[in-house]
Amino acid sequence: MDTQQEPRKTFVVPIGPQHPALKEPGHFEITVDGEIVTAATVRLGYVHRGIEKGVEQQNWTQAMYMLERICGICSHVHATAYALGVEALAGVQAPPRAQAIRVLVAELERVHSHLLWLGVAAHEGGFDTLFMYSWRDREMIMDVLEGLTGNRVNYSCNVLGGVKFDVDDTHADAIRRAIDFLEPRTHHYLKVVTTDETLIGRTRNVGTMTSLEAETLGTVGPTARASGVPRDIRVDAPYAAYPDFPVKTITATAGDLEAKFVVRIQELFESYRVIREILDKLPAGDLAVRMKPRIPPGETVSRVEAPRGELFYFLKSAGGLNPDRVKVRTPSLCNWGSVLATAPGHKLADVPMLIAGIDPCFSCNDRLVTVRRRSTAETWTWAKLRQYGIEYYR
Amino acid sequence: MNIELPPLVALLFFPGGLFLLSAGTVYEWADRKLVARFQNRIGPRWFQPVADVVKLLAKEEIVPDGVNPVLFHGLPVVALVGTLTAALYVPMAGMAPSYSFTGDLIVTLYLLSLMTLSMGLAGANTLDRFSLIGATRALTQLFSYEAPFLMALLGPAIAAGSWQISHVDAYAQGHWWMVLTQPVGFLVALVGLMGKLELPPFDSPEAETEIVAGPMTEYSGRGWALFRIGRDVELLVGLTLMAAFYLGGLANPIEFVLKTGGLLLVTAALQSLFCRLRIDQTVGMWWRIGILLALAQLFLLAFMR
Amino acid sequence: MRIGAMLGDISRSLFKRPVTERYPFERKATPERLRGQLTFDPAKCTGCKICVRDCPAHGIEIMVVDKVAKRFVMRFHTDRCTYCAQCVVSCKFDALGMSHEQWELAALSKEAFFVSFGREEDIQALLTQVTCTPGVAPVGPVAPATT
Amino acid sequence: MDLEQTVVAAETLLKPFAVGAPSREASRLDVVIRRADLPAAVKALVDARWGYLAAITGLDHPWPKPKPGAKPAEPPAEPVGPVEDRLEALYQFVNGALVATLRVSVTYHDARVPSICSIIPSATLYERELYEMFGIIVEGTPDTGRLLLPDDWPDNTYPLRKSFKGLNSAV
Repeated sequence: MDTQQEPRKTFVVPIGPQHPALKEPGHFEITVDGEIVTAATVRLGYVHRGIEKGVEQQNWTQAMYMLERICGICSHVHATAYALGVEALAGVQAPPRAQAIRVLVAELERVHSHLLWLGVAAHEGGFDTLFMYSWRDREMIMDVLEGLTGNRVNYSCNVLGGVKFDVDDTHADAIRRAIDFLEPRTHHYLKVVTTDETLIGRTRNVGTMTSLEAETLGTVGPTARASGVPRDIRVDAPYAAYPDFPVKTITATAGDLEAKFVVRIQELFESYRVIREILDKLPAGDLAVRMKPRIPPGETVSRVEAPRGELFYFLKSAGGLNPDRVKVRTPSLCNWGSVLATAPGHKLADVPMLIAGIDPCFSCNDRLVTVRRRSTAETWTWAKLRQYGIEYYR
Repeated sequence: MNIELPPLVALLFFPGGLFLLSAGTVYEWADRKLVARFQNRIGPRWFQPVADVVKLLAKEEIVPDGVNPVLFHGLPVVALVGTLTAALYVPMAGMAPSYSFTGDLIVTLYLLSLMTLSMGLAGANTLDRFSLIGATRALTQLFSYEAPFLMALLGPAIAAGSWQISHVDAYAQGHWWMVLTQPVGFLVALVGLMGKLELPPFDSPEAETEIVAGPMTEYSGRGWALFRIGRDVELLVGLTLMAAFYLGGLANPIEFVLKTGGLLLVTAALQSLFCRLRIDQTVGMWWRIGILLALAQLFLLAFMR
Repeated sequence: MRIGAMLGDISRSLFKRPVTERYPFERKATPERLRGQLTFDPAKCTGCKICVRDCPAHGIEIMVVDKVAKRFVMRFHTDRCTYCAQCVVSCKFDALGMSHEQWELAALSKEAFFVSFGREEDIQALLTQVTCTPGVAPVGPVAPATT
Repeated sequence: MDLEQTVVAAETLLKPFAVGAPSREASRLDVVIRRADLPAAVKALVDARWGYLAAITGLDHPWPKPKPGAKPAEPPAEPVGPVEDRLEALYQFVNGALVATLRVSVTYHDARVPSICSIIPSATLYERELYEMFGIIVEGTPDTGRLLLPDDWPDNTYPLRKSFKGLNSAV
């Protein structure tokens, strides 16, 4: 209606903070001309919880659990990045078995995260059947992780200096069974996303990013790799047990949404291979070394490859019981630029898929200070709330 | 089968009013259940659609600012009345239509379009951006599938030599199933029906991941409930029409249940097989493929006669 | 390029049992390592309070009834706990554990989230002590909070 | 390119701007630079296609509380290097296994750094975060709207500074 009266006025479609396309709150303003997107902006911070400030008030052990809760999907990589950083500051090395178990859980987590993404991306395109099937199969990994670690999401597998639990034969068998089931399924999904006519209609040549663009926009992880930029911390700067269990970088050249599907699904095969290799060649030894509660002063950078890309931790210790500064730069933050840059020119219908294409994690972006406003902090009783409703509509 | 019913009974109970509403919800449940089973889920229990409607009817209806209240309240009623009226001219439940006259096929098709038209207007009536985009898409889609759908249904009518639904039904009962003699028309009509009902993959007018609920975004409570029932009844009427024309007519209730059920199974499978089409893809598909197929079929029939 | 690449999946599913779990009508067996309700063995506790220090959620309190006789009561806040099991790892005396049987911890009232562990008489002792001291929160479900 | 070559490449590129000798750890290279040199140093890295900007980290080095009885020390005049009573911005570039950090120090009363968005457009998100959390004004960044903090967040309140102890006390 606005457009009829004032044809020059822009028509902005707000996506978020609450929107069915977003499983977490974020806010996009998509300016459209009919169905064509002409501009896009982003506003973050709706799930800002003050974690970076919060950990400054926690001791080194407690901080790890707070950081683990930055993200519900890639929780383990956060704890691993932090634990590796703190161990580097303290000059301690976790035993090889612990490092292998960290990598094992990280790869299982990558499998669960990529299958989750496959479902979400399919759902954004309105392909609910693929969504249901990939999530059904993802349940296998969730069960395995639950049996192995005790929790389905925040595994809390790390302690400072090692890991909490061992992988014994029953767990190894359970993991192998799950992988054996998932491998043919993954081949099937790869076939679906590369052959299904309707899905290809929504993904091929959509959101294409050349490798030069991907490099200048500073993208990381599968988003960069789909454009042929081989950025993978597991290969570039192997950490934990990755020097012993090397992975191959998967890249594609097309740079469109289909390439992102293909890269992520092919990474699953690489993960399956690494998981099997670790189970076969798990080094013997202790699970953890003891750490002192005080960490010597210093600064360190800890980088880990999360399912979404490079996770960057900067840790600073002042020699006390608490961290002095923890800076977390999550992969999603790097990749936003690519969505905003590629969206103009596409149809509005493509936008949810473009957003989903980078596998965004809003909670990861948003960290930092609880807002307590005394004036509004008031508990309403049910009766009062009801009365308010009656008054309001009178 | 042919039973004479007093007009009031026909209107309020069978095959009108009460029967349509309850049968419509049953068909909605069957559709949801089948899609769920195709996706390896359990799906809703049998009373879920009824429970949804009851809940919606009991809810407060919020009238947003900036709408024309008469249109806002009136359009759901128009949509529902349109579909309910359409049901009177089709062989509902295998019975002869309650009312029948020459050319009632055209009237029925227009009454069925009233639903989409009301939804488009309802969306355009609000100031909501999602509704506006949804309304544009709904009407765009209406103009694209309507012509091929109409032509596809004309095929059996031409074969029967009558534009009266009861005559076509009677002709279909006495001849080969027209799904075999006119397979192209059947395909176009089936896909057209899915487009009419905005079922996946033609659900871009209400694509939830882009525009929330499309034209229905601002509706809550009664209005939304009426639109939902209207859509259920439209599903029922559409399936009945398809079964009567293409699946050898509807002679009795058992045939009705089996044939419409079979059609529902096919539409449910099609719903779960595809990725949602963008509106430009939908329109492109209809004008490039759908209408050509329907036209070819029509010309072939005209020559054969 | 083909249309309907998932036809095989959906036609097989029609004749298969749905995978949806019918919780709460059917419960799957929980894995042994599942982290549920915290358990406490008062006989092993030495009152070092390392668990309290390391708990990221401030979910544990250790109350000393009698330090010499090693009588301790642990108060556990089910709602604050993040189920990370750091306390179990931190405890050098195996006094803490996590149950894999008690995991359905949702409740309709806050009182249920406040559990005291320890010898019966110690909890009672703490109770009488607490009721004598105004302004101190009472102890768990044995004495529901009044606020 | 192996690690040593990367280090040498980075050192050569950053040499003209470095204040003092760069400090080196296993996979890190820290170069202290002057504020005015920042765009030039970043441009040198970008033109040579040396890695990518991984993060901009803010640091707050408050002046330590004087011991009771002792006289508070005078802060040094030249704002260079990771000294106390300073805000510091760390521009972290990553190439393979190496993290090269450009360290820029600013004082509290003159907390501003030049924007590098004309060289790396995607840096705007990091720069806005730096401003919101530490109050380091980034001169010339294209968008200064709120990115992470709520719209009703009070002005001149920077949550990651050490002096921030919660909203009620800070206002």
